[in-house]
Amino acid sequence: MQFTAEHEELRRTWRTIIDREINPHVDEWEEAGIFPAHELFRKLGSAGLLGVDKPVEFGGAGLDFSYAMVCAESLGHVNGGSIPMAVGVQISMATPALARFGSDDLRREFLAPSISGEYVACLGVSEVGAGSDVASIKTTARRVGGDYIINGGKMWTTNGTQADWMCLLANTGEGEAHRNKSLICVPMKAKGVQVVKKLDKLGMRASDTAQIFFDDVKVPIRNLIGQEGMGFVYQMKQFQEERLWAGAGTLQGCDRIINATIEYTRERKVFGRPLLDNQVIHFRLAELKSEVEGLRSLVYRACEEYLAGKDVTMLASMAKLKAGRLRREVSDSCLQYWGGAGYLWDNPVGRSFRDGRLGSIGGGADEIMLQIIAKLMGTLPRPEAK
Amino acid sequence: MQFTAEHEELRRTWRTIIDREINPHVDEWEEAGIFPAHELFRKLGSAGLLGVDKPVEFGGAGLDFSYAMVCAESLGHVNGGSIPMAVGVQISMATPALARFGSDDLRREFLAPSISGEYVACLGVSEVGAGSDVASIKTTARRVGGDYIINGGKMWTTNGTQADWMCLLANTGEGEAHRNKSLICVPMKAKGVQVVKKLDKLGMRASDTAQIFFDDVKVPIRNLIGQEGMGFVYQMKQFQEERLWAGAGTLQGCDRIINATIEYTRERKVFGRPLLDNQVIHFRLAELKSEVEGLRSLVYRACEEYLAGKDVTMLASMAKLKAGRLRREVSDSCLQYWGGAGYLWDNPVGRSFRDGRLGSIGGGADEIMLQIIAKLMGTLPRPEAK
Amino acid sequence: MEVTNAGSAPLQWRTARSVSGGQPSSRVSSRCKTWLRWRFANAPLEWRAPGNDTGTTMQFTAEHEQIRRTLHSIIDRDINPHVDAWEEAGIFPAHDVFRKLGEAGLLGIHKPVEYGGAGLDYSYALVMAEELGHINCGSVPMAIGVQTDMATPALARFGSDELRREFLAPSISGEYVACLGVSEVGAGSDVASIKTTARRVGGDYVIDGGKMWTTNGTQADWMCLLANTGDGPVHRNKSLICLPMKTRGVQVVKKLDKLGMRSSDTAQIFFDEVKVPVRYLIGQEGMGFTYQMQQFQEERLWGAISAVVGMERLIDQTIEYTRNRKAFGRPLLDNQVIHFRLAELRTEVETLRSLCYRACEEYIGGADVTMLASMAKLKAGRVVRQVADGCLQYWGGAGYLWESPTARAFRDTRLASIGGGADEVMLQIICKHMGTLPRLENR
Amino acid sequence: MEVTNAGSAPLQWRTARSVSGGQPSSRVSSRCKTWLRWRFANAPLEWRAPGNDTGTTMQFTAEHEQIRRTLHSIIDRDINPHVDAWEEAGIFPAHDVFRKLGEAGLLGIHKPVEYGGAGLDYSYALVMAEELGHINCGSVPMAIGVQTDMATPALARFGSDELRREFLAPSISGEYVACLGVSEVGAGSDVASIKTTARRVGGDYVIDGGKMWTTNGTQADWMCLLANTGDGPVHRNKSLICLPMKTRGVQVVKKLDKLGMRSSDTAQIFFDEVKVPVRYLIGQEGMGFTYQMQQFQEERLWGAISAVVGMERLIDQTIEYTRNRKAFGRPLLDNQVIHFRLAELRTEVETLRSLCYRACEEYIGGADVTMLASMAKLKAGRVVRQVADGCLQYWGGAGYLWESPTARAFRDTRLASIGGGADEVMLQIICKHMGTLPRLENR
Repeated sequence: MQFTAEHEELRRTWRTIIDREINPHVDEWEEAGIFPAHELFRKLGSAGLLGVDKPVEFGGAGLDFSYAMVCAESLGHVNGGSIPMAVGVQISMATPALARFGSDDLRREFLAPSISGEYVACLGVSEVGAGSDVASIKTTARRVGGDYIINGGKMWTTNGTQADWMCLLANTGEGEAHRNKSLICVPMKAKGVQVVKKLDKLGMRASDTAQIFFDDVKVPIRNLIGQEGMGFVYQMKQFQEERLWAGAGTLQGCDRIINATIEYTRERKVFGRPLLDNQVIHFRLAELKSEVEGLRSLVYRACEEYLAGKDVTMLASMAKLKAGRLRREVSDSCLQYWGGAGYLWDNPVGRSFRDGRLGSIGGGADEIMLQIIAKLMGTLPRPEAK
Repeated sequence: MQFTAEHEELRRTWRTIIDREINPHVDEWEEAGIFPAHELFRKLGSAGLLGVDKPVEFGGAGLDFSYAMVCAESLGHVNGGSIPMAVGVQISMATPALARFGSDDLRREFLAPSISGEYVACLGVSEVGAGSDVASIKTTARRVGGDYIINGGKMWTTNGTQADWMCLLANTGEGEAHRNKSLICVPMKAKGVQVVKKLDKLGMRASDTAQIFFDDVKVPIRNLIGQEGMGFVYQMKQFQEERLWAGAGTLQGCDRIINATIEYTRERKVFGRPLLDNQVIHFRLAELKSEVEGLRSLVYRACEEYLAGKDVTMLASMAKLKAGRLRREVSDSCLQYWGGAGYLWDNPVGRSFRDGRLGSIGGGADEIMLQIIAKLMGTLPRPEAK
Repeated sequence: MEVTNAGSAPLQWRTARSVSGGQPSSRVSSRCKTWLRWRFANAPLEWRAPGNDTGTTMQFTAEHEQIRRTLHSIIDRDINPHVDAWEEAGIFPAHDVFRKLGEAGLLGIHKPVEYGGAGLDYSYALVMAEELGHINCGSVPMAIGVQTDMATPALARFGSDELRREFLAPSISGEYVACLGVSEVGAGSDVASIKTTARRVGGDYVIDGGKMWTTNGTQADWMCLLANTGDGPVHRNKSLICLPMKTRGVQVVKKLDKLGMRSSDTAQIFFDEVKVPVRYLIGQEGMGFTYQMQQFQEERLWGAISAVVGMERLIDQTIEYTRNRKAFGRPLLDNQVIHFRLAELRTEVETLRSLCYRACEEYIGGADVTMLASMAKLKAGRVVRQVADGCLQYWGGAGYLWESPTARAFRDTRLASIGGGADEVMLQIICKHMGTLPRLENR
Repeated sequence: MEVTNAGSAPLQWRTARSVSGGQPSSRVSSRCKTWLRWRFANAPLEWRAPGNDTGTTMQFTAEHEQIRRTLHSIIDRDINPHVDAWEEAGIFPAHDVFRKLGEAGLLGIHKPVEYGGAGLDYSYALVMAEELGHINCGSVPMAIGVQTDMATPALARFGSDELRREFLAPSISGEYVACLGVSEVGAGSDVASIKTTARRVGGDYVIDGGKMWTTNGTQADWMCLLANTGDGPVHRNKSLICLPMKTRGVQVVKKLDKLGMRSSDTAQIFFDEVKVPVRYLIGQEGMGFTYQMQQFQEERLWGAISAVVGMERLIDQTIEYTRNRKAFGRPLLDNQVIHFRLAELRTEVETLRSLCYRACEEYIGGADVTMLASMAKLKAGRVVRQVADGCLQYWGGAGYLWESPTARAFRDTRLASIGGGADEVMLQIICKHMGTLPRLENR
């Protein structure tokens, strides 16, 4: 991975905007259980940060995915996981399929304002009975005249109470589970869309996560992204970027926690000397840092291969798996050395402990990643390999 | 676990005999790939050490199982895993079923000389195609007149090249796999018994492990232990003691390795101070010692409940599982602190590393223990639960 | 001993069991039995004499079972239905709850009979601690533990009769809530370095300084305070003092907002020329550090055993959840990685339980169990985190919801490796006992 | 930078890729290409110009592939068929094997062209190290690694022309076997504390002392020796010297009997008034420690990358074994704990590989990669043990047999966390770079 001056510029821009517009407010947003997505996204949009890898025609910068990855990495500087996750949904989870396969009309209507920050996007894949098992979703979109009539519901929807539109995955046919789904842009103000509740979560407390119901929601057929029946395939591709994002998004957060812990334990004296001088502490931090650099190398390598046009499903899944595991290990280990202070509610490491726990669950649990890797290694038994 | 003066006496006796008759010879036995089982067992027999929990009528001491457990624990003082394993086969693996269910005649013929040390016993359960999956063994013993005619073969037989008799598990009928097996005392000199080869193993190098074939081997029907068709059930009970033995047998070996490592790292100076003064080293050793004491408590508790007449399959399986895992962890971690010296062939920690690796494989691999525990927790899926 | 002589040893052993074994370990004095009968008179009676004991220790008697049952019924009726509300409120009504426990005789199980206790041995206290795991959170058990095993053991053991009547008896009856004042802002694990002082002025101690991380701190009636009463070496200049929290100059500055243990009030407290009479001193002046170290021994054992049942329940709940939850067309539980992992976790839990039982036996037998208790505390801290984290994983998003039992366990258990002496402090103690701590650190 | 200005930044970025990317990283000079063509003339030609490079680094070229193929064919023909016999014998014929590798140009990949090397960049050496994992044991790759990346880098970089002609050229051609003399009985990880001395007497160095753990020690023609040539501070009083092993006074005392790496001869060596001419000094006197530290950088990277392919192969063999092996009526591999565990291990292997590639890129780019190389070495030591231990488990008894690949891997890989700087030394280096090592230790 050879980073250019432009990559560095992008990092600096993120850092400045995070220091000025995000970090000073995170505590209050955490307290409120939500953050002002429109207000913040508009600022990010003006700074050109929401469309670095999106087509120039719709307000993006038209750069390659390595720049999106730098965005993910840079967001680790935010003191908490909620905002990076919300931004990640906007940049690399709800919009890649639209950007790649959507019609110009559709992209003008939904993509352009999502890049400018006027619109907040959310992703509608998970359901109550179908979290990791995407193929088994139950929401349907039937064609009636020029419309889709949507019924069902979505669960675990990040940005769900504030979003202007959803990139919805729904069954548009009866066929085989991998060929009967489509991605559809659904305006969240459409009649019949009910945001039932904001979920109260262990962590990611500044992020609004919603359960949503669809009751005969009508959207025009032109809101279909790409081809009907291709939704599962598009979503799998979209997941590839989501996973790389998850891998990259973990790096700087881990660095931040490790560095904060070094700083804290250097100041903190116990038995008359800095805590950090305990060999178990500085060795353990060295071990964790080594793991972070390992993950960073894996993410960079996957990104390079992705840019070179290769299918990186395996490397991306490995990065996601390792990222989930590592974030937990880093948070848990570092918290230990803060003692009681780490256990206080607003402590950054304590927050990382709560927020980071989602890493092994959201966006495909560790076990799903293992299943994918096993499948690509050719070791998954037939009956399980749907 | 309240140990009596008699338990302590037993420990002392073992320690004396190990220091005098075993440890001085282990290196040469390791080199030779075998140890003189008859010679050694006769010494142990004269000291009354081979039948502490066996019936008084056949030369045993008639004590309860806690004394056998003390034997297992005491054997950890031996510098290597081969001899403890060989003795364990004699005391707690090949003879418990015979002692409990065998006829008086049979016990006079095979048990009494095994207690006196005149005979060496081996256990014939594992086969080439059936290691952990005992129910699927293929060796048969057909009744022809007053004899059983035995065909098939056994694998991984400890003491196999020196044994006088084998406690053989064979299919004596066609029925359901758990009710068609019997345990039979087979004299190893019987015609048709071929000890094909001594297996060359990663560790346990002073122990002879054999592959054995049976070609129309005839033994009289009175060599049957207990009832025909009950072999699987007897063997499962015998396994219970084997597992407790494995748990107890790990304890003092781990202590020995930890203590040797403390001693070595205290003497050894690096960067001008004892290696042991490195916090990562003394903390790590403390952690390991804590795990050993945890295992010890588990073994003692299981033993108490076993003495109280309870079914301790679950606790015994847990002890075996934990013992296998822990021995590996202790050996591997301690070896690290010996540096190059630990990597030398005759180093006790290096030997523990090779020998101890068998703990998670032999006598039911870790995965089998997990399966048993899962079954007893009621969490094993039906199709797997044969 | 000669090996040749060993041959005759079996003769001795043959009768060993009949001599040494088989004796009932009748730990319950007849007076206590009467007390128990009276206390538990209204509970369903399935009474049997403890003489049925098989002689192996840690064989639980009917009295142990009685304690379990009594505690369960209080938990089911008076605690668990309210836990969610208390967690939301960030506090639980300690006086209400403790009065109920006190009436049932559960706050003084191994405290002297003279002050309302049951005078039973530690195994009964252990059973109590273990069963607290049935409470649906970590905060309430912790608060009860402070009352029974952290703030009161020294008073019960070394306090004057007068002092015990004044502070211990109402803490056993549940009228008073106690808290422990050891940790300070600059001295968490390093107890010897506390800064709070209690100077003798006439017949009073005048106390200045402050305490941190004080569980029950906003509700407590009195604190078992550790303070420097002299200038000597740090291990001999400290004393334990009973400090009524309503005394002038005691300021409860704030309730700390914590990652977990949300229904437990944890306070920071300041002392500004707080005066208490010298007779509030527990035992001898200058012995505070020593008493506290002893008191820690019970705290640690309590901390370890109190984790066990909660873990078991979480594993059971996870089994139930994953059995009902289908993914890819079959119960989640049928995934081998899940049922195997749960088997591993259960193995760790049983190992921890065994270690606690063994430490308890030895403690009752009069042994110094500092090392075993520290090991148990260390292991508990490690295992609860593994269990909470491991179980949460299999609940997926549902486990991440704020009020799910896994999320609560994940928050609450994280304290186990920090509070009451962090893992690293336990390691240091174990090293000391193993003789492996370098001189420099070995003070 | 002002946030308000940031809005215009995208304009710049839009063309970024076309400016910065897309340049072929043509690392192979034309002279080298000629050399490669000549060297590999008899290998099947699937040649293409390196200009096809996409510009992202660590994109392998046809030349890299050529090296892989050449090495594979030597391994398949001249090494693997004999490994079992060599393991049994406790030694392998280093001269025979090295001559074959030398003839194929594989012992001097990134060594100067003037002495028979190929003058390629480190990525080619990395490929070579990686592919050594195809050898069915750890000993032979280690011996080759000593020859190419441990005993010769300092000589190649700092040695005089004369010295390089005398020792480097025949080491590249495979005529000479080299060994490295750094570790001593009392100084394994603590290099600064070695005791061997080389005193100047007239035009000679007179060497006394001894070396331990010397790989290739019984067969080597010369040793790259680290010795104290002065009395100054420990980091400035050492020198590297080329020492012919046949010199009078060099005694190879014994071949060490090791847990693993059984076909590698590891020796203890003594020096008794060994005389070598002063011109055998590598570079400057007193710079030995510094040179050796640099040399260690390549050793570490070599140690890390050389572990990768062996692990991959072991995982693949385990997949094959468990696919064919049935238990409870189905392939062992179908156990979810097995295929998931293998997926975890594979993830760790890919992570390690990525870390090595990244370190290599940065090294080629001129960066100091001490920290990344130390991390890679540390991680490699950890991961190989996990992989060997994890795979062995699923082979059951068969994996425990002496000659099974898992048993050999289990024995051989255990050295990875010890040799070439133990894990703890790596941690210390990383701590130093992180600025977290306490002053006291930070020398």
